[in-house]
Amino acid sequence: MTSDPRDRGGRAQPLLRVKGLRKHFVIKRDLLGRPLSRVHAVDGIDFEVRKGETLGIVGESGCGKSTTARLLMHLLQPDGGEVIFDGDPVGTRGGLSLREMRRQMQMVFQNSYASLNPRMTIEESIAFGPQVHGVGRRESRQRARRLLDQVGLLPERFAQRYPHELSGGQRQRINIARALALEPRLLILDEAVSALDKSVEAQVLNLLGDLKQEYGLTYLFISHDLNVVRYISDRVMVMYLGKVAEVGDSEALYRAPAHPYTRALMSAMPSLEPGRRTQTAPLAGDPPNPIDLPPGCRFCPRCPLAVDLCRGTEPELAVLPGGGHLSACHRAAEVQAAVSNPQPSVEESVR
Amino acid sequence: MKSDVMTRTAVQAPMAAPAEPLVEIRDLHVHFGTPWRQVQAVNGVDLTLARGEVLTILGESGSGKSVTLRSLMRLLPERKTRLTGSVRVDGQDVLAMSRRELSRFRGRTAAMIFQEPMLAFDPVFTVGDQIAETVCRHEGVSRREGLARALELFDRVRIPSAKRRLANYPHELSGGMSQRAMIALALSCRPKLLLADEPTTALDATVQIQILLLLRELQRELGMSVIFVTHDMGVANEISDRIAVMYAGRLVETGAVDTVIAQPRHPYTLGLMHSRASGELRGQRLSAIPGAPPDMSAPPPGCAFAPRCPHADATCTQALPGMSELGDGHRAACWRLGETAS
Amino acid sequence: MSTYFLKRILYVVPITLAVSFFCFSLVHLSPGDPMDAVVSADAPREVVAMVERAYGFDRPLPEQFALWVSRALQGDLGLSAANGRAVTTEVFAALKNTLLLALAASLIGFTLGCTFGLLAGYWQGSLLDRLVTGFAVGGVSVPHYWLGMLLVIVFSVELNWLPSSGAGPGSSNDWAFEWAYLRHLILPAVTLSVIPMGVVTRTVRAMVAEILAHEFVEALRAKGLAEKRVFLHVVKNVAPTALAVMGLQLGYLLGGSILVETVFSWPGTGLLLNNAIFQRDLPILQGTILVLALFFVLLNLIVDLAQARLDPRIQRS
Amino acid sequence: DGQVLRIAMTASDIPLTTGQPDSGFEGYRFLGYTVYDALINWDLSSADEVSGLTPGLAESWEVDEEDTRVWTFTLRQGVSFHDGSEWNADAAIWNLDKVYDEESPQFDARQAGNVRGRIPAMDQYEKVDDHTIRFTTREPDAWFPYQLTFLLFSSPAQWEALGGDWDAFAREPSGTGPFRLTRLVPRERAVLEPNADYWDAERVPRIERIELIPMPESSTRTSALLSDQVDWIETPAPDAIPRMESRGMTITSNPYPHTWPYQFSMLEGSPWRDINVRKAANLAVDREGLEALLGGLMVPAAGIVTPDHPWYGEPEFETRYDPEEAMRLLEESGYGPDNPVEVKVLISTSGSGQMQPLAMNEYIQQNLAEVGIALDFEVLDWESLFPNWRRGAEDPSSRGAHATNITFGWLDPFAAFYRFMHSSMAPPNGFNWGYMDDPEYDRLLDEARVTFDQEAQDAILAEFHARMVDDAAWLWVAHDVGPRAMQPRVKGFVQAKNWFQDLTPVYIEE
Amino acid sequence: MSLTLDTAVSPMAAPPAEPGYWRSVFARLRRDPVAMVAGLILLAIVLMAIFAPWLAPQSPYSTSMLHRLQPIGSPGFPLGSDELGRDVLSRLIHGARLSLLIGVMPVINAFVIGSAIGIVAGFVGGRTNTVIMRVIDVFYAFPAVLLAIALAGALGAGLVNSLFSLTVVFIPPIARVAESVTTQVRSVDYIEAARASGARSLTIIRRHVLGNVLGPIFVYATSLISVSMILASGLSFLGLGARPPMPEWGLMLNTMRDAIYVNPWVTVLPGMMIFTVSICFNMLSDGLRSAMDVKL
Ligand SMILES: Nc1ncnc2c1ncn2[C@@H]1O[C@H](COP(=O)(O)OP(=O)(O)OP(=O)(O)O)[C@@H](O)[C@H]1O
Ligand SMILES: Nc1ncnc2c1ncn2[C@@H]1O[C@H](COP(=O)(O)OP(=O)(O)OP(=O)(O)O)[C@@H](O)[C@H]1O
Ligand SMILES: [Mg+2]
Ligand SMILES: [Mg+2]
Repeated sequence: MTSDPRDRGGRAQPLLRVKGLRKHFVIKRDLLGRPLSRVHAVDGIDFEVRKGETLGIVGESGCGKSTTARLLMHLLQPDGGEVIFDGDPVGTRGGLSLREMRRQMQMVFQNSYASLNPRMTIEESIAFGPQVHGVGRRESRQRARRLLDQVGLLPERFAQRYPHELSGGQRQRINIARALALEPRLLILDEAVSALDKSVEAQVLNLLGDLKQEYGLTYLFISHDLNVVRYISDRVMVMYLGKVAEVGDSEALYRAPAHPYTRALMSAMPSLEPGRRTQTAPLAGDPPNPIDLPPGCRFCPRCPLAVDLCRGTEPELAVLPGGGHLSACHRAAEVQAAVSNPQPSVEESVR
Repeated sequence: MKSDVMTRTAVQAPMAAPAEPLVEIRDLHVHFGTPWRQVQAVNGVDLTLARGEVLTILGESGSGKSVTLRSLMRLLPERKTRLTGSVRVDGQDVLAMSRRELSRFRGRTAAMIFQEPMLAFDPVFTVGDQIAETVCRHEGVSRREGLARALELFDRVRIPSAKRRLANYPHELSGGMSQRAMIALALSCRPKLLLADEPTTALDATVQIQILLLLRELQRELGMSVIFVTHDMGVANEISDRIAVMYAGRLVETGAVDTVIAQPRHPYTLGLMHSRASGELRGQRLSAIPGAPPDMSAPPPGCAFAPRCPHADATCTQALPGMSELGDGHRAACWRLGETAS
Repeated sequence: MSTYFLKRILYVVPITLAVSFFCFSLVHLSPGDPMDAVVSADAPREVVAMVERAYGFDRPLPEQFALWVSRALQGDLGLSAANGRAVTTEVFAALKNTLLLALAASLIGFTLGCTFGLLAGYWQGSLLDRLVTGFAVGGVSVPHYWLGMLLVIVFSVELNWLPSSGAGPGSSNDWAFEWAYLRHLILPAVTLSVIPMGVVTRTVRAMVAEILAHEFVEALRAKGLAEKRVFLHVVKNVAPTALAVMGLQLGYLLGGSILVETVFSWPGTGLLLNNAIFQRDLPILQGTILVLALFFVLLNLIVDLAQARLDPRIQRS
Repeated sequence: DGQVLRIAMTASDIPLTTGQPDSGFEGYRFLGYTVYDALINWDLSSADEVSGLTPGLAESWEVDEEDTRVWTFTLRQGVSFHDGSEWNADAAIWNLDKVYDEESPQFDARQAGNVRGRIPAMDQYEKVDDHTIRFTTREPDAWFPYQLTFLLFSSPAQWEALGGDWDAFAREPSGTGPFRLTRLVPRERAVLEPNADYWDAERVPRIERIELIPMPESSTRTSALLSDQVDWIETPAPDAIPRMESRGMTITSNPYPHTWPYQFSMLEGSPWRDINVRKAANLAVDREGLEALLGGLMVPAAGIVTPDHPWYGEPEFETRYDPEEAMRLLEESGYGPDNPVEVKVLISTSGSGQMQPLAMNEYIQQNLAEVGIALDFEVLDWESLFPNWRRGAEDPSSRGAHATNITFGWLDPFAAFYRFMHSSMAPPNGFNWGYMDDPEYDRLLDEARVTFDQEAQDAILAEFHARMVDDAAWLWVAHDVGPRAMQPRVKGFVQAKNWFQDLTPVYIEE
Repeated sequence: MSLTLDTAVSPMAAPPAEPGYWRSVFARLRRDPVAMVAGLILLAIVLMAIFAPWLAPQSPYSTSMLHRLQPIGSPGFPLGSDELGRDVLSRLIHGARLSLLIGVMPVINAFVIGSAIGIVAGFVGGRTNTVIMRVIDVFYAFPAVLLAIALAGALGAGLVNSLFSLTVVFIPPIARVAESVTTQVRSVDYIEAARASGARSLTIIRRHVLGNVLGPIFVYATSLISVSMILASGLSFLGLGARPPMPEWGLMLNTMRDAIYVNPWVTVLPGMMIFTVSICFNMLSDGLRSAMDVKL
């Protein structure tokens, strides 16, 4: 792995730093067009992505994962907050221009089909980005073919095909190739493997691993599959209702979750051990709507450990002792301690 | 918990092997003819299901799981579907049923839960009405009684403030809630067989587990047989007694859930087990199954998995392997079973 | 009442204003002198000037507009240039007849259209479907004024069964549901019904086909419902859209009957408009278009509200 | 009810019913002279003789010999309006105020607009006593009586009773005519019933009811007649006449004061300035052939008026079909096969009273081409052609045409000759479209206008007309015959040689 | 990076390469017999219009008073003659030019203008969209026929006015469809992906939006041609479009109305032509729609 000439602050400087990022969608207006209710899709989140790492983001549906990704790409205009890319603020005067930022940060979408223009050949789709940034036609096509090769598709056979002529796994490779065509440093993968079959998912995960090594990429990996996130990520961030619930080193976080929500999420994974079955559900009810948020901790209505403090005061994301592990829970320590014991919710099967 | 007796029946069912299985599928073939192409979705499936047993059909997308399931109720579009073989449920020949018999059978003997509960409800009727209507249909009761039953069922599937929810339209329910309602609907006439087509795939992890637990509990209570379709091994492990693995329209391996998960024998099942990403494998390459499943409009002549199989040889690409008994009801269809024994 | 309803109703206000403005300016787009209609071309100039004063055509345009709008608000749309009668009376007398014709045509068109559409959609791909589809395409493709002529040739000229013009033996003021009057209504109504028949058939058929492809239909069958009951579900799903289409069609019939009314001399707004155009009777032209457009706006409103009522998804979300 | 006569008019609406009808002469025909009377009426009783004037609401009139601008009219006594009020000089003056006095409460711009243009001579009017009124004209004008036929009298009492509202009056009008209007549905129907107390007992209607229905489309009228929705239609489509006849319908026709000509431009550069060309054109048209083409529904024209008319005179030039003579005349003027006369004519596609303009013009085009006159048509719509009439040949809207083809009706010398032929009538004053300027014409017309003796006046007009025909002043083509078609059971109708017709003798035979 | 085993592609995985999208649509269209027949008839009529002077046995203007109103099958007048003795066959053939022109042109104009408006509104979204679409809504307050007649009536008779009126009539519906299709396409991931690659709006519209949006708008527009044909001829029928003596089907229908009692079946012919063209356009449009609708 060579060191990237675009690297500015060295390894110590996070590649991406997000501060107080916020997006509220107005979903209902009154007769005069004033907002009546809003979805607090992303409600002030802070995190950073270090150079060369893979940061996993997990959370239930609607917790704001995709919104976060789209805000980072500036596909949505944030309502507040700062995005700093390798030391440069993005989109502000004197900072990194959107265009330049987009060269360095790219995204792969969940729906492999919808994210390819059905009227463009694979080659054209991949070459489009470089062309936009001024690379000549011929050269961008060559680059496209090289990338096709790199994602494991024979250029001769695939370059001239249309998206509908490919399988889901193949299309997702094309999407990855397209994202790589601009030689980004950070790749956001928004549920990039969720729609794939397990057997194909493994192929793509391997590919991602290879590419990361080859190009020294940094990944922001969004998924709701805890197993996959655990497999691929160095660090994991758990989101709940537009907020960060917990961030930490992947292993540490899985071993000793410090937020009751993370814990619940983990015990909700179906057991894969033969003969062991989950006996009680860790959480009741559906994930709530991020529209009318309760005061205090937004998890407390579903939280088994909630106390009055939780209902009254919203917990801050705080570093836990030991460093590197942050949790937004008043009772983080207790939670961590509780998990050290064997999981109570899984028991020997009756069989 | 209703009674221990029920629980025990369910648990003992697969071993006791009563005289007649509830479901018996023999050599089922399903072909679709569209103007553009011919799809051979299911190619000779044999399957038995004992009363009170929970079977999971596991397989990749397009392997024919849903089609097999729908064949059990003859729900496939009549005009373009060719169904051959035999399907017997509760002693009745499903493929030979008249329209009348079929509609008595559906919903009463066998009921179904769908993957996208939101889409499986008629958007312009309240959920209560849709349940009541089924009860009315099969039990000839009035709408009032039907609604009363619906209320009972809503309580049973633990929908909070059930009475109010009955008057809701489907789009007003959340994903988990509507799947519960769907289950209530399926159970409304106490079916003997419950068919569930990936009922939890669209749901969040925390909700999925609730639904799985609910299904498990209800199955035990009512002593139903369940056929459950999924591609998630974990879900299969949570719910089923037995697993049947499907690949390209055929069953490739079946057996008790523990056996298949612990000692899979078919190379495809093996591949699936080993390609799963998990924390332990962090930093290592996954041993993924190469390639993609075959195109069902032109399936290969021999073993459909041969092109992706690390053990495949000439035989595999030429002839179709039959099911071999591996003991204890564990069976697999492969020429090279010798190589896959651990 | 939900905000949706309120919003939808309030939205009518700006539309109405815009429509009136359009109507007024439309008329002043037109070349030629509104006076042409009032005095004959051989009239001496002092007579022209005298009549011009009497009609107010001599005032500046903005003043005319202000006057027109303020009077229109009081239900006074001015006087016909051709015959000096109040435009409002003229238009509403004609509107009554047009409504009668449009309703009769809708009755025929919608009944057939819904029946055909439901049958064809339900048995998609069958022979019946192909027949009905062909018929419906014919319905939307036929120049109805020509069809009217054709019907006149067959039923009036050749067979002499039905009258070819007019509203009935007395006048439309005496209109009654008696054979003597109904006879006059048959040909124009049938002619006019062909288009809504075609449109409704096609829409309903497409809707039914679409609904049938929904998963919930499979779910209904999986519940063991009788086909009759499944059909009922389909109908209820189709209803909101079908209703909207029919409402719009009724509006189109009201505004679009001019050709048919001309062919059959049916004393409705179409004929009124046609005469107004050729006599360059601008006040009538203005008034008729305004009233028809406002009627259409109102109809749209009713349709939208009804649709919202019928479709729980609109109203409650 | 058998005695109902349903008439399909060509108007698109019921003509104004307040007294001074619109919709041209058809308006006067059906809602003028039926419900109302003028001081002087048309005598419509004969089918053979040219219709003349007859006393109406005035018993007699005379012109002051000293000052020929002053006319004294003695009003008929014992006449009452339909509402029972009395006809007298006050009523007459009230009606004159209605159209001439913009300050009077009963002034009605619409009626004024319809009638004032028709009485150009009128200057002042006054009541002499209860049964006498006096008019003063602007200039001496012997044709004043003709003009007064257009001034109809409505009931002041009825207007008062209806709150002084002409709209209300239109729905319940009251005149002195042989019919009373009993029902009006605008645009659809007007119902007339007999006025049993009509002052002229001979003209008390025989029919019980007349329903007037506007039907502007000729095919609609035809089918309405054939399907027995109406008993009588005005101007049936000529092509459909055989079909009607085969179904037993009665077709009536009679030439009437209506002429279908080419009116020539006499401006510099117009070939028509050459009398040989004018004569050649008149000799080239095969009028009999045209008559056949129109199914007999025209009579050949040899001048503005028909040869049986007292104003026809004795021209030397015979307007006949003689292509050889035409060619000879043209040759004389230096034209020939290689050098045809090229003229441009304004024609319309249709229009009130225009008969079948396209067919007829094309026929004429062929005829004239045969002798060496090449016609080029400028086809306008009626709405453009008609206003052009008053603008004249010089106006840009004439597009440099050398002739215009507008038919017209004539009832009096002013309408027949003066407005076209007198040099003072050049645009924009009158309809001398082609700027005809012949001192002799002017002299004769001026003289006729002040000759108050009818026979002497007719003689001058005859001289004028003969001179004009000798001059081949225009291209005379046809006179219309005003075809009407009716059910065989309609009896008693006498089609006068006039625009107006008397409906009183008509009845239905059961 | 080397190709590892797991990324190798099974030979079966990819279907054989197919030609471009439009070619595949056309291929499907060709397999639709109804649409093909309709297309062929239209082609024939278009050719007839183009080669009218060579095909027509007589001049459409030459009148012959001796041969007025001949019935169908008369010698020299295979389809009869009209009230001025003009050959109806020749007029029908020549009429195809004008009738097709006034029927198709407004839709083409409206397609260009309406698509531009709709695509801009849809792509830009927000307030611009609201303003544009509200203005369009005003036009929606008029039934199409009424709007066409009102405009043509107010402007006065004539071809240009009728073309203009119909164009105005068809712009709002096309703009609406364009707007809704664009709005849909705009939120599809591949547009987001294009934006994410830093492309400017114009580039995105040109490379990504147009190709995906014009197809549906085009299909919609073809379905309007049939309406336009009927309306345009209807205006002529009312006397608001083509002027005599032009050969135009609607106008012929009008002028021959008087002959309905003489030879009814000749008067029916021009309407037959309008009907044929209109129904063919409809069927072609239906065929095109289903050919494009097939899930890829
Ligand atoms: N354009 C939008 N307008 C209104 N609400 C939106 C919009 N986009 C997203 N939302 C809402 O914002 C919340 C967060 O959405 P987001 O897509 O980020 O969730 P997610 O975590 O990606 O969920 P999933 O797992 O379902 O993809 C959701 O409640 C969603 O309904
Ligand atoms: N109605 C149908 N018409 C034509 N082909 C069909 C139809 N239904 C299913 N198929 C085809 O049959 C094959 C098997 O489909 P099936 O739905 O059983 O797959 P599955 O295993 O349920 O997949 P998934 O996990 O994606 O639901 C697929 O190739 C599918 O395209
Ligand atoms: Mg998401
Ligand atoms: Mg499936």
